[in-house]
Formats: sequence, structure tokens, C-alpha cells
Amino acid sequence: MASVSFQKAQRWYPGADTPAVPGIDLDIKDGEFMVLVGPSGCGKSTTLRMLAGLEEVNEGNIYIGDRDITHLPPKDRDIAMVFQNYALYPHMSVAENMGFSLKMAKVPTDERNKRVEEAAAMLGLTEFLDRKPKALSGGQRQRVAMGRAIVRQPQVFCMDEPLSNLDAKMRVQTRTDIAKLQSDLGITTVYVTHDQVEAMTMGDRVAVMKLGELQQVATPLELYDKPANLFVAGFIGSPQMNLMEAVAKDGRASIGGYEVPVDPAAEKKMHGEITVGVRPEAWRVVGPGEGLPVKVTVVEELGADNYLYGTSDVEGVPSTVIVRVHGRDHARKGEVMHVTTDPHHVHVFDTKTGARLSD
Amino acid sequence: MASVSFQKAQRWYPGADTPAVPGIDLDIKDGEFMVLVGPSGCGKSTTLRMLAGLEEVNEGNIYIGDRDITHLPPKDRDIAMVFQNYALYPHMSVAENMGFSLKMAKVPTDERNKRVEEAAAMLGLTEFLDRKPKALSGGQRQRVAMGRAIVRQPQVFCMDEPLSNLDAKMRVQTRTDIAKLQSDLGITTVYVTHDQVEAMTMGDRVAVMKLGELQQVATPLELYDKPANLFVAGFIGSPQMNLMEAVAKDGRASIGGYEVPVDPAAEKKMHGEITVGVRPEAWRVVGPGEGLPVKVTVVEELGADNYLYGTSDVEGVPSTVIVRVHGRDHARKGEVMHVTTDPHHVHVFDTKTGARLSD
Amino acid sequence: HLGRPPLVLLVPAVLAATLLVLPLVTLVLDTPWGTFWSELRSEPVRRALALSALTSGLTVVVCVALGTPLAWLLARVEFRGRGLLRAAVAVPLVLPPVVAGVALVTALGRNGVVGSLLRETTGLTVPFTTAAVVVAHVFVSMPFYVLSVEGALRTAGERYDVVAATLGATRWTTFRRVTLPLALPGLVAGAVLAWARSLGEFGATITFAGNFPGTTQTMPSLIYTTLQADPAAARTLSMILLVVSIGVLAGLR
Amino acid sequence: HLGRPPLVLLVPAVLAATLLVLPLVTLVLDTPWGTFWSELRSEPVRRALALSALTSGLTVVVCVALGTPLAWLLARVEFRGRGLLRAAVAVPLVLPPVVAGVALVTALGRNGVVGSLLRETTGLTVPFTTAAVVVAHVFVSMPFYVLSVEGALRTAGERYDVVAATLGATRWTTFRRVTLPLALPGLVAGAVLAWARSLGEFGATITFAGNFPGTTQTMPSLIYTTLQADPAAARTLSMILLVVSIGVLAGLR
Repeated sequence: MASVSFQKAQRWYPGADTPAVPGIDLDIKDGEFMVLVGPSGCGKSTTLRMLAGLEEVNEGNIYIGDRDITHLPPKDRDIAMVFQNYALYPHMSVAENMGFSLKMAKVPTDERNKRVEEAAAMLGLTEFLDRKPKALSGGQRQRVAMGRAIVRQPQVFCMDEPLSNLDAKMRVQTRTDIAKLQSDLGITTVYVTHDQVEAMTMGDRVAVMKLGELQQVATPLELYDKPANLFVAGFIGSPQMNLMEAVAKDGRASIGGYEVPVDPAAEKKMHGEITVGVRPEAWRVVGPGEGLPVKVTVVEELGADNYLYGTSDVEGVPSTVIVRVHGRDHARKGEVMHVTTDPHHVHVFDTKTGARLSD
Repeated sequence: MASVSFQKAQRWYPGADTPAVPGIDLDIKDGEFMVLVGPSGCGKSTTLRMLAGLEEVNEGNIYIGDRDITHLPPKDRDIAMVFQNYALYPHMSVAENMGFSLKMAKVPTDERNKRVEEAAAMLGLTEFLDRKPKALSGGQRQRVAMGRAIVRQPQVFCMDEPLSNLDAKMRVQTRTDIAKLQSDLGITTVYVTHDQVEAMTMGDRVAVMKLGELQQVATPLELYDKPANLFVAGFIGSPQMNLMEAVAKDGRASIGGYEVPVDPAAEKKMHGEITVGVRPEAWRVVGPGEGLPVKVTVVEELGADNYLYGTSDVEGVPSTVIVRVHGRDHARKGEVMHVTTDPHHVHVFDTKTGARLSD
Repeated sequence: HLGRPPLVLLVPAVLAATLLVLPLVTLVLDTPWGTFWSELRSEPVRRALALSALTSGLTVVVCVALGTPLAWLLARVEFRGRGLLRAAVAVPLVLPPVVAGVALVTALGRNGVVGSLLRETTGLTVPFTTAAVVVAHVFVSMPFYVLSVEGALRTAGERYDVVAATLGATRWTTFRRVTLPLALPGLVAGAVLAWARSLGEFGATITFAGNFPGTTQTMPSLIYTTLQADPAAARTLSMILLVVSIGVLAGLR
Repeated sequence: HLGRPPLVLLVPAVLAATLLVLPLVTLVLDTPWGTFWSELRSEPVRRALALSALTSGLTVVVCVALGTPLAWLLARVEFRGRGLLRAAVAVPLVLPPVVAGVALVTALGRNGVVGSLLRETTGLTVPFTTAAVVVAHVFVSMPFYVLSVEGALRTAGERYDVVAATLGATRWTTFRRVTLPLALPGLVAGAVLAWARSLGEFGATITFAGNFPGTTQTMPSLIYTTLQADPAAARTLSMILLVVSIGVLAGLR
């Protein structure tokens, strides 16, 4: 177990015009579960593969604990990686797969069997040890891949979208299993995903990336409550935060005739073109004449929650405004409703730079 | 536009031991958006392909309006299908793709161009008409596939998981677009998906299938509020409904020492082994000594909602109990909390037959 | 990035590469480049070149005309014995060319099952004519074409055809407007392969059609005949065929 | 289920199938089954069979020993000129066999670039010996083996090797324990292909090694030689090679 530190680590693919990762600085604490999240092409996988030694580091350094591992081959880094496709060896049994790293390390057979059996018990795989991977379900294969990594007892786990090949139900269940397992084992983990829900639910901290650059590194709730810029605001949360263009003048922000309530910090900093963000659950329905008028076009009733999708004719508001409402009694399709919100629920950003202006 | 009626329609693949669809009875109203949903292998796609003429119907009949189309070749059924992989013709421009069915029907060029342009305008594809499909994004391709179907002005749309190839964000946006479009066009639509969220948000009615058999056909909220059996209860809703084994005696249902409140209808019908279902958001937190004790193992904070995953030592309760809580102030990992619920939130099922016992 | 390749693998790999590359390099170096153009104009070489061009061209035409429908049948239509037919079509791929020649003699020779029938009804005999060369070439080349096109049709997948059907297209229209355009790269690749195979054909041709200058002596037959007596002519023709082979490989990539 | 196949496609398809299948069927029918076993025991047939068995066996051994590392190099190691090397390895696949023979004569013949060197230093000459047959067969067969194994290695993908590296395995251990076992089906398929190609080889062999009973006369050469004089022997041997071809095809599926 150890900390991980990226120091201006750069990856520039041969022949590419720009670096995939221009230079990342990231410190991960001993035992921490760090999630790298972002849209495809944001450099999150490249960053992970640099740590695992599968991509060359062109500049900068990477440390595991005190060891500079920047140029070590993967086999000497003392990490274990779990891949999206698991890459279980089809010609080996589950036990042989899980014990592979110990065989490589020339651990005696007794000790090897013991450690494989322990890991199998932990993952509920004991009865499958003699099977070949192809005789397992997707979820079981995922657990074998986890087991193969665990048995190595590495300093760092590297996980590259390990849940992407599972169906939706299985994914929800497995993400809590992995989070629990990691917290029990206490092994530093770097986890890559494109799914912000996975990032939010699993990470101690989450690093949001875009075009190879870190956008914000924070706990899940900080990301949700105080996104550092427009990209993070739009990326974290589903359905997405409503992002609306507004004009700021003399400490007041207005969208057409609707004056948006903003907090004092934003009041001071904002001027000119700003973007105002309100999460779907932060709207309050008010009477006609107040707030922002929204004509409901689609009603989604998910059972526990209801989402109203509406359009507003006010200039600057995106085609769709999403409002989350409770209960079974709400506006129907075609009706016009009025919504507003409160200053501490409003996120104000500079439209040009994307920087957060509110507290 | 027309209604669709399956009458004991059976599909038995040559050489298979059992029919893929033993005999489905389903009436779809003119203009209705019907979603077929179920886990993979449940026969939903086979059913759709029987309607489209891509699978032979071994017994029974299928009607579109008054026409018996059971044995017509696909080209004569007046349907249009949208596939998961879109299958846009890579050697044709977007306009040629969209106008293909009109060319087949020998519609004059002027009329063809007009109808293609109308559909393109509706879908926001006007500027892409001259492009080849490979120059489009996933979402745009999906819209072209929709457009190609719309231009045909068929009696029935058949859609086979048309959103599966989109990323999560795009899927959420596109599902409301499709729902809106269908409701504007008013064309009878049969939509297949494995994703219960899609089913809930898009369908006028949803047909839940398992092993080739219909489990329940109802509106989304009916499915959520009154699942007809254990399978539907577990399938609809995410996170899943908590399903717990209980014992019924003299009109009382108990899980270990916790007496579950049930409604009068269930009180009368239940006896012996039953399964009690409670949705995560239906729990109320109560003081120690009351309710079901749950030890919290994982806390998921998604921003708007928080899910607590806990274990209960009471016999019959599954390893994990999921509780949805509001606000930022709730039990932390390792704490024990007590939860209960109200009779109208409790779903009672016969464990053996799976049938619903409560109202 | 996974580390240096071990010597125990490098050494045999280099040996294998040498074995395969060395003969080609020496052939290029030893070709009589000084007299290359004058060799090309010599009578036997010109006749062999013309005959090879004619027969390989005809072979490609026959392959495309008959092989495309056969490939479509194998890829798109389910019928009893389809697996058997596909296997039978593939047999000439692995069949030794000399055996192909023997099979053709048995079928179409003067006393062959079909050949004698043909001779009795029309007076025509196939062996030792230019037609025999084309028949031999089609027999050994068509499987390359058919399997290449069938592969392209399978790769393109039936889904495009299915969509056309749901959009109201007949099967023949679907073939012309959808199936064929999508499989075009496979068609071209298959035609190039068949052409290359035809150009280099030797065993079946010499067995079934013989080696007569002007009527059945193609380039490979001339090379074989003259290697001892006139190595310059043999190497000149070899060089042309080597260049064609490399061109075909480059074109297929 | 998409409707009946149109006649305009059915007719040429049937014609093509007939053309390919008919010669094989007549060969089977016309084989002298009554004297089949006695033919097998005749001196020239026995010698050709023995020589073909020996040379094709040796060819496969050389292909596996040298070709496997080459395939691994092409599939797994990035180096300058890899594309060129892969193309060079594929050249013998499309090269006419006679041209391959000429290239081998040019390189290893008595007066060839390497051949004369060999003769001067060791006194050995390669052409017209059994060794020449094996060299010719390896030259034309190894590309089949290498490309088949390379394809298997690429299909298996590097991810398994990558996982082994992250689990602490060296490159050589990874090759033995992971890469090779996963590519085994491709290895076997490649070896079968190379063997079949070797067994049917005619053009390169007759050009480079000649056609001497006992030393270089393999089965195809004997068939070619005896088709006019002793058609029964030719058909008997052809039948054996046809059965082998069909067996190979069946085995590869």
C-alpha cells in the first residue's frame, strides 16, 4: 500500500499534433479510492495506463510511495490492473487465473493455494475455482478479474472501466461490492470510468478530466454542490443541470423578464454574459406571474421521481428545461408552469471562461 | 396508422426444444406507444421481428388493422423498422438513405425530395442531407435511422433497442425526443428494450416479458405501483425493490421480530411463505426498538439522492437492504438504523407462485 | 513497452525472414536488366505474354459473371446442402494444381465423361486448346473470387438487406442497390486475387492444356521450358510476374 | 424469409457450382477403384509417396520451428520496416510457383549468389536433391503458416500479454504460458495448411529440384509424368491427394 503521485506526467503519442495528456499533477493518498472520469478521449485511460506502465511517459514523473516508477516496465511496478474486458485466460481455470501472479513470483504451491482460496472466499467464488472462465456469467468473470488482482496484494489497483461489460442491474450491484471491498482491503485504487454515476458512488475523490486536463479534483458531493466550471456542472448529475444564458448588470442576473436569485459572492463578481445553472431538483413551482414560465412537452414518470421536460420561449434558455417534481400530482403535458429557485441553489458561471463565480 | 393484434402468435426455432415465444396475445391500440421490455432471451425481439416479417410465425396470427399479415413478406407489411445498429447505407448520402423507401415505391423525385426535406427539418438534419453516414455522430445517425422510417409513413413503427448504441447522456436526451416525435406523428409504435428506465419513460403502455411469456401489460405507473408478480416487482425500478422473505400467520406478516404492515386485501389472502416488497424510497427511519434494524455498509451520495446499502441479520432478509434518504443528514457507514414503512407501500407476493396478494 | 523481445525468439525469426526474402532479392539483382526490353520483344516471350493477358482476362470475366451469384447464394440463401456446396467450392483452393489438371482431363478430356459427349455431339475437343487454358484457370481461380466475395457479403451482413426489405424493396432490387455496392471492395479484391492466380497458374494448365507456343504456352510454362536453355528470358518473365505479385499484394492492402 | 431468390442470380450460380464440382465428381467416379490397392504398391508410386511424406513432414517441422517466432515478431513487436517485412513474407503466397523456383535457382543454384558460395566453401550443391525439395516447399508453404499464426496472435489480442505483464510475468514466460497456448488453434491450422501446400507443390519443385524418381519426384511430379503413359497410377495418386485436400478442409472448419 502506498500513495501515488503524478508530477507533470505527459503522454504524447508519436505523430499526434497535441499531447493526449499534456502534463497531469495528481496526488492520491495511501488507501484512497480515486476515480478518473470524463467523456471518451479525455485522457483518463491514458493516465491510468501511464501509471500501469502500458503507456510511455514522455515527460514528468510518476511515483508510487517513494519509488520513481516513471520508466519501470509494468511487471516491476507492483500494481494489478483490472480491464474492461477482464482478459481472463480462457485456457486456465479460475484458480489458475487467480494464482497467475503468484506463480510468476515463484510463490510455493501451498502458499499460492491458500491465498487464492482466501480471495475466492472473499468474492464468493469458492465453488467456481475449477471452472474455466467461459463457464461463468459476466458478473462472475468480473469477480475473477478482481480476484486475480487482489491475490497479487499489489501496492496499487488500476481499474479501467471494469463494469462496462455488465448489464445495468449487475453494474449497480457490483459497484457497491467493489467500493466495499476496496474500503475493507485499504489498497490505493485508481479507477477509470466514463459514467458519472459510478464516479459519484464509488470514489473517495473524483478527478474530472477533459481533453487531457484535470478540471476538478474533489469529493463527489463537492463536485455536485460546487462544480468548479461549466464543464463539470454539465457533466456531473443526471438528468443534467439546467444551464441557461443570462445577463448580469448591477449585481442582478436576468433571463428575459425573470430575475434569477443569486448568492452575494456571485453578485459581486458577475458582469456581462453569464451562465446560470440550476439542478432539476432545485426548482420550486410558483404561481403564474412569478418565476420562469415553462411549457411542459414531456412528462417522465419513473415511479419514485417525475421529470417534467419543458420549453421556455425566453431568449437564452435552452430548448429544454428539466424540472424534477415529487408526488403524483403535477403539471401535465401542454400546461404552462412557473418555476423559480433559491440563491444557494443557483450556480453562476462566466460564459466565456466557464469559471464558477458563485460561492 | 392502425392497431396491431397478436393472436396466439408462436415462434419455434427449428431444432429448439421449446418455443422462443409459445403464443403471445397482445392488442396495441391505434397510435399507441407500446414498449416490450424484459431481460435478454425473453422473446421481446423475436416478437417484434414476427411483426416485421423477419421471423416466421409458426402458429397463430398477427393483424395490422384488419389485414392478416401473418405470412406476408416484410416488404408488403407497410411497417418501418429502426434497428439497434441503425444499418444506414454507408454508400448513400443521408438524403438517399431517408428517401430509399420512396424510391422503392417509385414515388416521383419531386415528391420524394419534398418528403425527405420535411422529415429532415423535423429531426434537425437539414444541413446533413448531403453527408455520408460515416461523417455523422452517433446521435445524428440515430436520427437518420428514425428519419428513414418516418419518410415511409408506415402504419407501424418497429424499433429494436434503437438507443443501445448511444452513450448515457445521449440516450437520456434521445428517449424524450423519440417519445415526443411519436406522440406528434401518432403512428402506432412497438418498441423493444431491455432497459426498464426507457420502458417507463417512453411507453404509453409497457409489456413485461420473461421466457417468451407476457408477465404484465400496463401503464408505467401501474407497473411501478402494482407489479402483478415477483418478476415484475424485481425488474421494474432502480435500485431494485427490496424483496424479503416473510412468514404470514393469522393476517400478520413478520420478518424475524419485525411485523410488516400490510394492507387489508393482503391480510386476507396471505398465508405461509410470502415475499414482501418495499421500494427503497418507501422506507421511513424510526427510532431504535421499532422497525427493521439495518447496519449501513455503503453510502451512495448521488447529489440529489442518497442510497444507504445495509445488511440486516434477521433471517429471510436479503444480504442487502437499500434505503433511499433525502438531505445530507443521514446514517453513516457502520451505524445501525431502524426503518419501517406503511401498509400501502408494501407489496405482498406468494413466494411459490410469485402472484401478487396485496391490492 | 512490455520489454525487449527475447533472443530465443528473435534468432529463428530472423532466420525465417532471411529464407523468405533472400531468393526474391537475388532474383531482382540477377535479372538481366540490360537486355530486359529486348528480351520482352523476342517472339516466344511476346506470344506467352499475349496469351497470358488474354487467358487471365477471360478468366476474370467468367469469375465475376458466374462467381458473384454463387457467392451471393452461399452468403444469403439458406438451403439444404449449403455447407457441403461451400466446402466443395473451396476444394480447388487446397487441391494440388496437377490434380486439378487430372480432374479436368477426366471430365473434359477427349475420352472424359463430358468431353466425349461434347466431341460426339459438336465435334469439339477442349484439351490442348486456348479454351482449355481458360477452363483450367477458371477452375483454380474462381474459388478465390467466390470466397472473397462471400466473405465481403458476410462481413457487410444481412442487416442492410433486412432493412431494405422492411422499406419495401424486392430481393433483386436489394441485390443491385444495396448488396452489390456494399460488397464492391470484396468483388475487386476477389477479382485481383483470381487474376493473379490465373497469371501464375502452371500445374493445372500444363497437365490439362499442355505447353504449345501460341495456343497454350502461358508465361509460367515458358519460364519452366526455357530456364535451362535461355535463363535470361526466364528471369525476364519471372521479374514481370514478381512485380505483378507485389503489385497485387500492395493493391489488396 | 426475405422472399425467393431471383432466377437471374440462381442460373449463373448453378453454372458456376457445376463447373467447380463436376471435375471432382468425375475424378472420383473414374478412379480405378478395382486396382487401387495394387497401384499403391507399385514401385514408382511407393517411392513418390514416401518422398512426399518425408519432405512435407520436414517442411512442417521447419515452418513451426522458424515460422512461429517470425509470426510473433510480426504480431507483437513494433519495429521499423515491420509493414515491409510482413508484405515480403506474403509475397510467396501470390508468387507463381515457377517464379519461386526461378528465384530459388538464382539464390541457391550451382551458380547462384548463395549457392556458389556454399559450393566453394563446403562442396555441397542444393539443386536436384531432396534438400532442394524441402527448401522449395518451405519457401512456398511457410507464408501460409506465418500468416495463419500471426492472424491467430492478432485475434487473441495483446490484452492477455498486457495482463501478464501487469501481473509480473517476463516476456518469454508470457510467450510460453499465455501467448502460445492461446494461439494453438491457429498454429495447428497453419501447420495443416503448410502441410497441404507442401504435399501439392509442383511448379517450384520441378523448377528448382527437378523430377528424379526417389530423390525429387514427389506425388504431383509423378502424376504429371505418368498421366499420358499410366493414367491409372496418375488417378490413384490424384485420388489420394483429393482425399487429403478434403480432409484438410474438413479439419480446418
